[in-house]
Amino acid sequence: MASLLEVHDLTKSFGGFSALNHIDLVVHRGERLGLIGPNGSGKTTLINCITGVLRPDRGRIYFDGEEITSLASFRIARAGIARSFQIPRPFRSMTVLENLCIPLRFAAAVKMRSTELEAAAREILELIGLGDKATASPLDLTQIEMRKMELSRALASRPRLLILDEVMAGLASSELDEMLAIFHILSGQGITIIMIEHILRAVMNFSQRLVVLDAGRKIADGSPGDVIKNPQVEKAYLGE
Amino acid sequence: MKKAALLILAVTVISGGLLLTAYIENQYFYFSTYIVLQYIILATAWNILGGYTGYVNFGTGAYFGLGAYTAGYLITNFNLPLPWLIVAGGTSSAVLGLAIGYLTLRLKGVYFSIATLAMSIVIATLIINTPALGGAKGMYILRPKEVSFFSNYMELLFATMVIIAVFTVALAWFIENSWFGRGLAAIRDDEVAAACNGVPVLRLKVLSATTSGALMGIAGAPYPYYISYMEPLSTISLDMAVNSLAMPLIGGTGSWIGPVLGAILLSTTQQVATVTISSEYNLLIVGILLVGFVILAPNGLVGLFQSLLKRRTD
Amino acid sequence: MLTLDLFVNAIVAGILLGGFLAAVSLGISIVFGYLDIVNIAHPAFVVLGSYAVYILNSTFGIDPLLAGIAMAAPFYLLGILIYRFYYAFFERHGAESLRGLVFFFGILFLVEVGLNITYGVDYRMVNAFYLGKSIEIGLVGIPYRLLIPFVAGVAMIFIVYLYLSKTFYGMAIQGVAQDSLAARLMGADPIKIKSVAFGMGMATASVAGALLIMISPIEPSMGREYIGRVFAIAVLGGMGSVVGTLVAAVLLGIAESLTSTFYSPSMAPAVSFGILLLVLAIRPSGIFGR
Amino acid sequence: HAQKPLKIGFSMALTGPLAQAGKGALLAMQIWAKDVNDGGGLLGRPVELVYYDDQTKGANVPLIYAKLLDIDKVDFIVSGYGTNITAPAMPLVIDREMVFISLFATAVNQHFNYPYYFQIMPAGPNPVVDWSAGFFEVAARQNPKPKTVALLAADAEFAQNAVDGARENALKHGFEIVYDQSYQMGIPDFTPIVRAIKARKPDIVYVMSYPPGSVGFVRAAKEVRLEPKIIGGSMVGLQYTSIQMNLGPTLNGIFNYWFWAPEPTLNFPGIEAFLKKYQAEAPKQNLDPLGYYLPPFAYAYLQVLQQAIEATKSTDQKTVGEYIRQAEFETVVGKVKFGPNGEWARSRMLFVQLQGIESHEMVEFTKPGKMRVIYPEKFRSGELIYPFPGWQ
Amino acid sequence: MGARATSLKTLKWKRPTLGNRIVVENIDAGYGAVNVLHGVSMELNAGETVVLLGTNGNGKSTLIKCIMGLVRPSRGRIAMELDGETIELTGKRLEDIVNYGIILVPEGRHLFPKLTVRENLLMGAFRMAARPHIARNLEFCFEAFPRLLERKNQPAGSMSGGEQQMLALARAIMSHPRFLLVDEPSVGLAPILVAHLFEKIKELKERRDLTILMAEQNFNQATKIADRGYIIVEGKIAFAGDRSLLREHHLVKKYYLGA
Ligand SMILES: Nc1ncnc2c1ncn2[C@@H]1O[C@H](COP(=O)(O)OP(=O)(O)OP(=O)(O)O)[C@@H](O)[C@H]1O
Ligand SMILES: Nc1ncnc2c1ncn2[C@@H]1O[C@H](COP(=O)(O)OP(=O)(O)OP(=O)(O)O)[C@@H](O)[C@H]1O
Ligand SMILES: [Mg+2]
Ligand SMILES: [Mg+2]
Repeated sequence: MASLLEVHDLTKSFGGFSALNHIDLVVHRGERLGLIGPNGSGKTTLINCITGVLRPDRGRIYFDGEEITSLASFRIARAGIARSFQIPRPFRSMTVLENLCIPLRFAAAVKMRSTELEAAAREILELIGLGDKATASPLDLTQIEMRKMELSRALASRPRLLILDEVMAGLASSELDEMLAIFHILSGQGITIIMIEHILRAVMNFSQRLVVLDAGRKIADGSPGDVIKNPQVEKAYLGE
Repeated sequence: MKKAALLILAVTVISGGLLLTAYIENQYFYFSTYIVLQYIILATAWNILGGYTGYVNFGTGAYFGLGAYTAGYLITNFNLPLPWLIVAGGTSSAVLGLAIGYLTLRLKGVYFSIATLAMSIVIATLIINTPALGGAKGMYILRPKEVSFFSNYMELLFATMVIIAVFTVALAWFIENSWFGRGLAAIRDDEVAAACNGVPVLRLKVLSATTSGALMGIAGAPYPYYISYMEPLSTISLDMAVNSLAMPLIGGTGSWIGPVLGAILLSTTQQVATVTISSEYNLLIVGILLVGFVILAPNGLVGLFQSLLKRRTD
Repeated sequence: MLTLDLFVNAIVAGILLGGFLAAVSLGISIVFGYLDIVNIAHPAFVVLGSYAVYILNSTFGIDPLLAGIAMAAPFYLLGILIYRFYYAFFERHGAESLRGLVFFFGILFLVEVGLNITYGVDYRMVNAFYLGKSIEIGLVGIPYRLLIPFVAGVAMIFIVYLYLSKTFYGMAIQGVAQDSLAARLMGADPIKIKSVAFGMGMATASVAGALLIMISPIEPSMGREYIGRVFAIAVLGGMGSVVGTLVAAVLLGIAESLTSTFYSPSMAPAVSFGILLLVLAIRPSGIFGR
Repeated sequence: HAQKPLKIGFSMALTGPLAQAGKGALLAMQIWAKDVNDGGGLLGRPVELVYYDDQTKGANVPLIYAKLLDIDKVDFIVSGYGTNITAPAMPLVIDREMVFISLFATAVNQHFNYPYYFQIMPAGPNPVVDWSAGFFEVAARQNPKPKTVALLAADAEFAQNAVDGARENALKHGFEIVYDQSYQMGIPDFTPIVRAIKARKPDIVYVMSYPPGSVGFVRAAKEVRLEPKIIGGSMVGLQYTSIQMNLGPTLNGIFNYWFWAPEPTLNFPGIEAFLKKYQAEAPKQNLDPLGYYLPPFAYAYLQVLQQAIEATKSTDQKTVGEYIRQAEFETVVGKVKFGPNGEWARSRMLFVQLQGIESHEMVEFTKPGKMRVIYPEKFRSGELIYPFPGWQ
Repeated sequence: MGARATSLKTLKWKRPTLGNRIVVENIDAGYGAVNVLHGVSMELNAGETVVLLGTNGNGKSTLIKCIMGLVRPSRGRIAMELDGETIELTGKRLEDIVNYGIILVPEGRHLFPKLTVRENLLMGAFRMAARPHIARNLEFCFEAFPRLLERKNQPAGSMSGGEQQMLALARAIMSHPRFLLVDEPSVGLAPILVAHLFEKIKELKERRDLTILMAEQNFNQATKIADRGYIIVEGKIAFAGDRSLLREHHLVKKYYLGA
């Protein structure tokens, strides 16, 4: 498998506190990668660095062979990396549907008429199960619906690499299964997915490989079965 | 369809404006509409950055003043014709818009607003200390004696302002209905999310700031001929900054028509008050008007009309 | 002409002026910094305070500073009234704070017109036995006209700082605009809290008004001269930091004083607002901004 | 039967920064109108003043005059107060060939060269230079002769013009300029500036400032003990009663330009009667209670118009304009004759030294002997106390 | 830490409870024209822990918001019995309800983003009744979530998602609740913390005779401490019963224990 995303020696600190410590990470083309770690271990920070929201202190990031370190976020998005926000960041003045049109037009850069664009957006909403909220304002969504909108919006940029930051938080077990099925379909379409999630069942079901962060360091990287038995991971993440 | 209707509207306004100059002799008409048109341009220009992009600019006076002073300088030193003044005034303010765009667009919210305020004070101070621009003593601008096509120079200025205003409003309409405008709306709502969804945030912001600045400079370019005597403190005034912000807010920031309505309403009232009430009560009226409108039409006049229409159809 | 004597005096004058400017800006710091209410009329209220002080001083001969402090109570109530009005017509409908700006600009006009109609546009000044005198400490001469505003300004900031950081109500004032639902979840009534904060901001206007009229003559529209400055100071200090406000005001005071003494007084505003731009370019959220 | 009124139109600063002066001027003009109408009107027609508040904003001026001329159809126009307000009216005035008498605009006609422009402030044919000529002439006469001058001017139109003239006059009399700076309007404190001036040890301090600045400067100068041989110049505001009452004895020794004072040498015909009417009304409107500064001139510039209309028995602009160009007028501010550029043919700037002020009471300033005219010789009513005795 | 924990445990700060409870009777509620809850009744008795179950969008949060006065029911009533006295909650303002000691940890956290962690916690003790207990509650919070102590001077807005969730809960504890309403306490928390969290809630409850209502999707963890539960389906109570019955219910099996 060829690598799609490579992260070398990524380091980031806030004031005196170091949130990421020399992280190396490779994500292969078409892979389903689970990224876990205790709260505050730096998962979201890592994603922020990859997507250009934060500027890393040191280290390099390559996507599809090209260096993207510190590139403007919109270029990274256009290159094919989409992410959801753990704490949702909707465009508040737009409807849910219009929220999706932005990445369709700007990141996926599809040349379509607005009607076609809207149809494409609607299709994504139906897939995620937000179809009936298409014309609602994001302000009227529940937290969970908001996360689903985040997911839909990420999908709308037609990414090659999709990074999901806890989009399933708060779902009941049956809903998890529906969601996971969708991710498997996406993965089947060739989209590489990094999933950050604290719901172990979902992560185990989904991931081909598991990477664990703790206190800004990578402490494990391997097959889910192995990683989960790793005593360090058990101590830092699983408890029990 | 709608596009065609608007195009016809624009052409009608322009040709109507030109026709008027053949019939109306009364100079008061031209002087007072000049100011209204000037505010239509300024309010619309402000709204491109302030309304569409969400960056509240307190520096209207500086952009306007820079355009006016550029024109004034070119008139007194090179006696350039009006179209060139407009190009030059627009360009210099566009450059200022660009510079401020880069410098301050990393500033958010109030920090941006105050930076623009600071900028306009710095620019006023620099003009005060520049003898070539007349400094604090001011600058006299004599109108050309001869005008072709029009019977009076003021008519020419009026016609020019009609054309600029229509152009400005058309540009605002275009921005609003294009992907540029939608990108700006995304930026206004959430910059980080916009960037992560592929919106070239910095580029659009700078473009928006530049466009807005250029239009304000263009509005300022004919001003030296209107006023004949310019001095920095009254040319770069806070009044202008607040007016150009109050007008879109009163009219409605969401669409191109809002600033136009707000500008017409507010500047007409101010002028009518000037020649009718003409005392302290003048300010009282303007004060009450400002307070009253933001209270009565919380979503601007456009919002008010919309909700009235809705009520009727319901 | 750089002499030690001039230099030291310029610094001292700058610091003194800074204390006064901080007092004038304090209300903005509270109301704009914490409540996100763009009270552009604050300087006009400061002038209103000056008039109140002027009346008390010229009719009863009350010391201007005492008059300013005495008027703080009615100003506090006036503040509460204005906030309630603002709340009823703006905040309640979730209107953006920008619309409030237009509202307060209207209020600014109304205050000016009110003063104009009642007192005319003549310049007003106050008398007190200490005005016009100064103390000499070595090289430094300190006029009481500046010293008293400085001391009063700093004291006022210190009190407000203590209140904001050490009391629950103060903390609630700091938090309420960030998430008013959050405040309610703590059992704090946002309207009440904002009323108190707005009232406080207004009360500082009365004291600042006393300081203003001690320093220079006033007329109804004089507040406009201060709009740019006070917002610049509040922002330079970092929104919602009263200590920052003092530091920023002193910084600008010193910058203007040094420019006036050693370069050109005419460039003083360009220098101080240039500093503001520079600081913002380096620290986009001001000196003490969070 | 009643004649059609003769309308005189103008804009006036009734709000904004110059409103205090503007309102005083308006009152004087209304007194003039009443006087004229009580005397049977002009050419048998009652006069009517048509005016609008320009809010001290030049941008309002063109449209106000357009309204006056095209809608109100006034017979004559005069200017509002100051350069900023006068200049923007000029294109229209010239276009319509109107007679235009202006109230305290500085050197406007230098740019327009319009034959029917006249200006009532007695600055003289070369206003910029003539304004301060007297001050420096007096200074040069003193013994021991002062050697150095400090110039400080506000960053605004009038002061900047004045400082150009002051510079020229200072050099003409052989003074050395050791300090020459401007300050921006609205600064709250002058101590750093005053200290910088003091450090240059000038013999003369010549200040061109507006009212708040004048007060700020005087207070700071007193606190810092800036005590040169001559201090004063062109401080606007020291002539205002409210400021005089506040500063009181602090004013003693200041040598400043003046327009009118209750000195015996300035007892022009009609001035006393005018001031009486003015002072009866002023307190009701919160105006300057004494009104020595601008109001007599606002009365006088209409007197000029009145006398020209009466003499020519005409309302034709050209006829009236030509008459004003050559005639001499007897007004409450003395004899007025205009030169070719519409300014006074000869400067009559007064320089007075404030002397013997003992209290903060208003009566103090109504008595002769407190504002001694030192210059010009023709109106002299006292001697310069030299050097400046120091602050009290 | 261990030593301190035990010393704390001996130090109970209970207050007398005379059958304090909250009763919801037959309410309808919704947003605008959309009705979300249809004739919902439930009760919350002193000292018990009740869990609300149901999949996304069925009205759990809406029910909690109704109790807090954030959503006004269009029908039915909500009342609280406090020390033998009945207090109508319907129509009361949120602030007043909070002052009765009913404290909510809302979905979406609603922290003060620019205040520090410490300041957020202190704000929790804004209501008068909580002030005397600040020191003890603060100690409990820092002991339960040491991360908060580590970061006590960090602005809340820059904390990680999970850390913010801890803070939201801790802040509610600072309010010294009688009734604690928590909307999805475990959202965004790592497994190690989820277990820890429920332990802490349990501990708090035991020490303080706290009454707890929570909406929670982590069925296994929630039922470790819950005494009873309701299942809400499409705005109606589909089932109410105690822990053991809940486990057996077919809806639970379908939603939570499937596969
Ligand atoms: N702007 C900031 N300033 C200071 N500290 C920060 C900032 N942003 C993040 N941190 C800290 O960095 C650490 C890593 O945060 P991050 O959001 O990456 O965690 P995470 O692994 O995503 O956790 P969670 O699972 O809770 O979402 C946290 O301890 C957080 O408090
Ligand atoms: N502010 C609102 N305006 C309009 N509709 C709303 C609003 N809040 C919630 N809803 C709708 O009400 C319904 C019930 O929402 P509620 O938040 O009570 O569900 P929930 O059971 O808590 O689900 P979740 O598991 O998503 O938290 C949903 O369909 C939601 O879309
Ligand atoms: Mg995270
Ligand atoms: Mg919910």
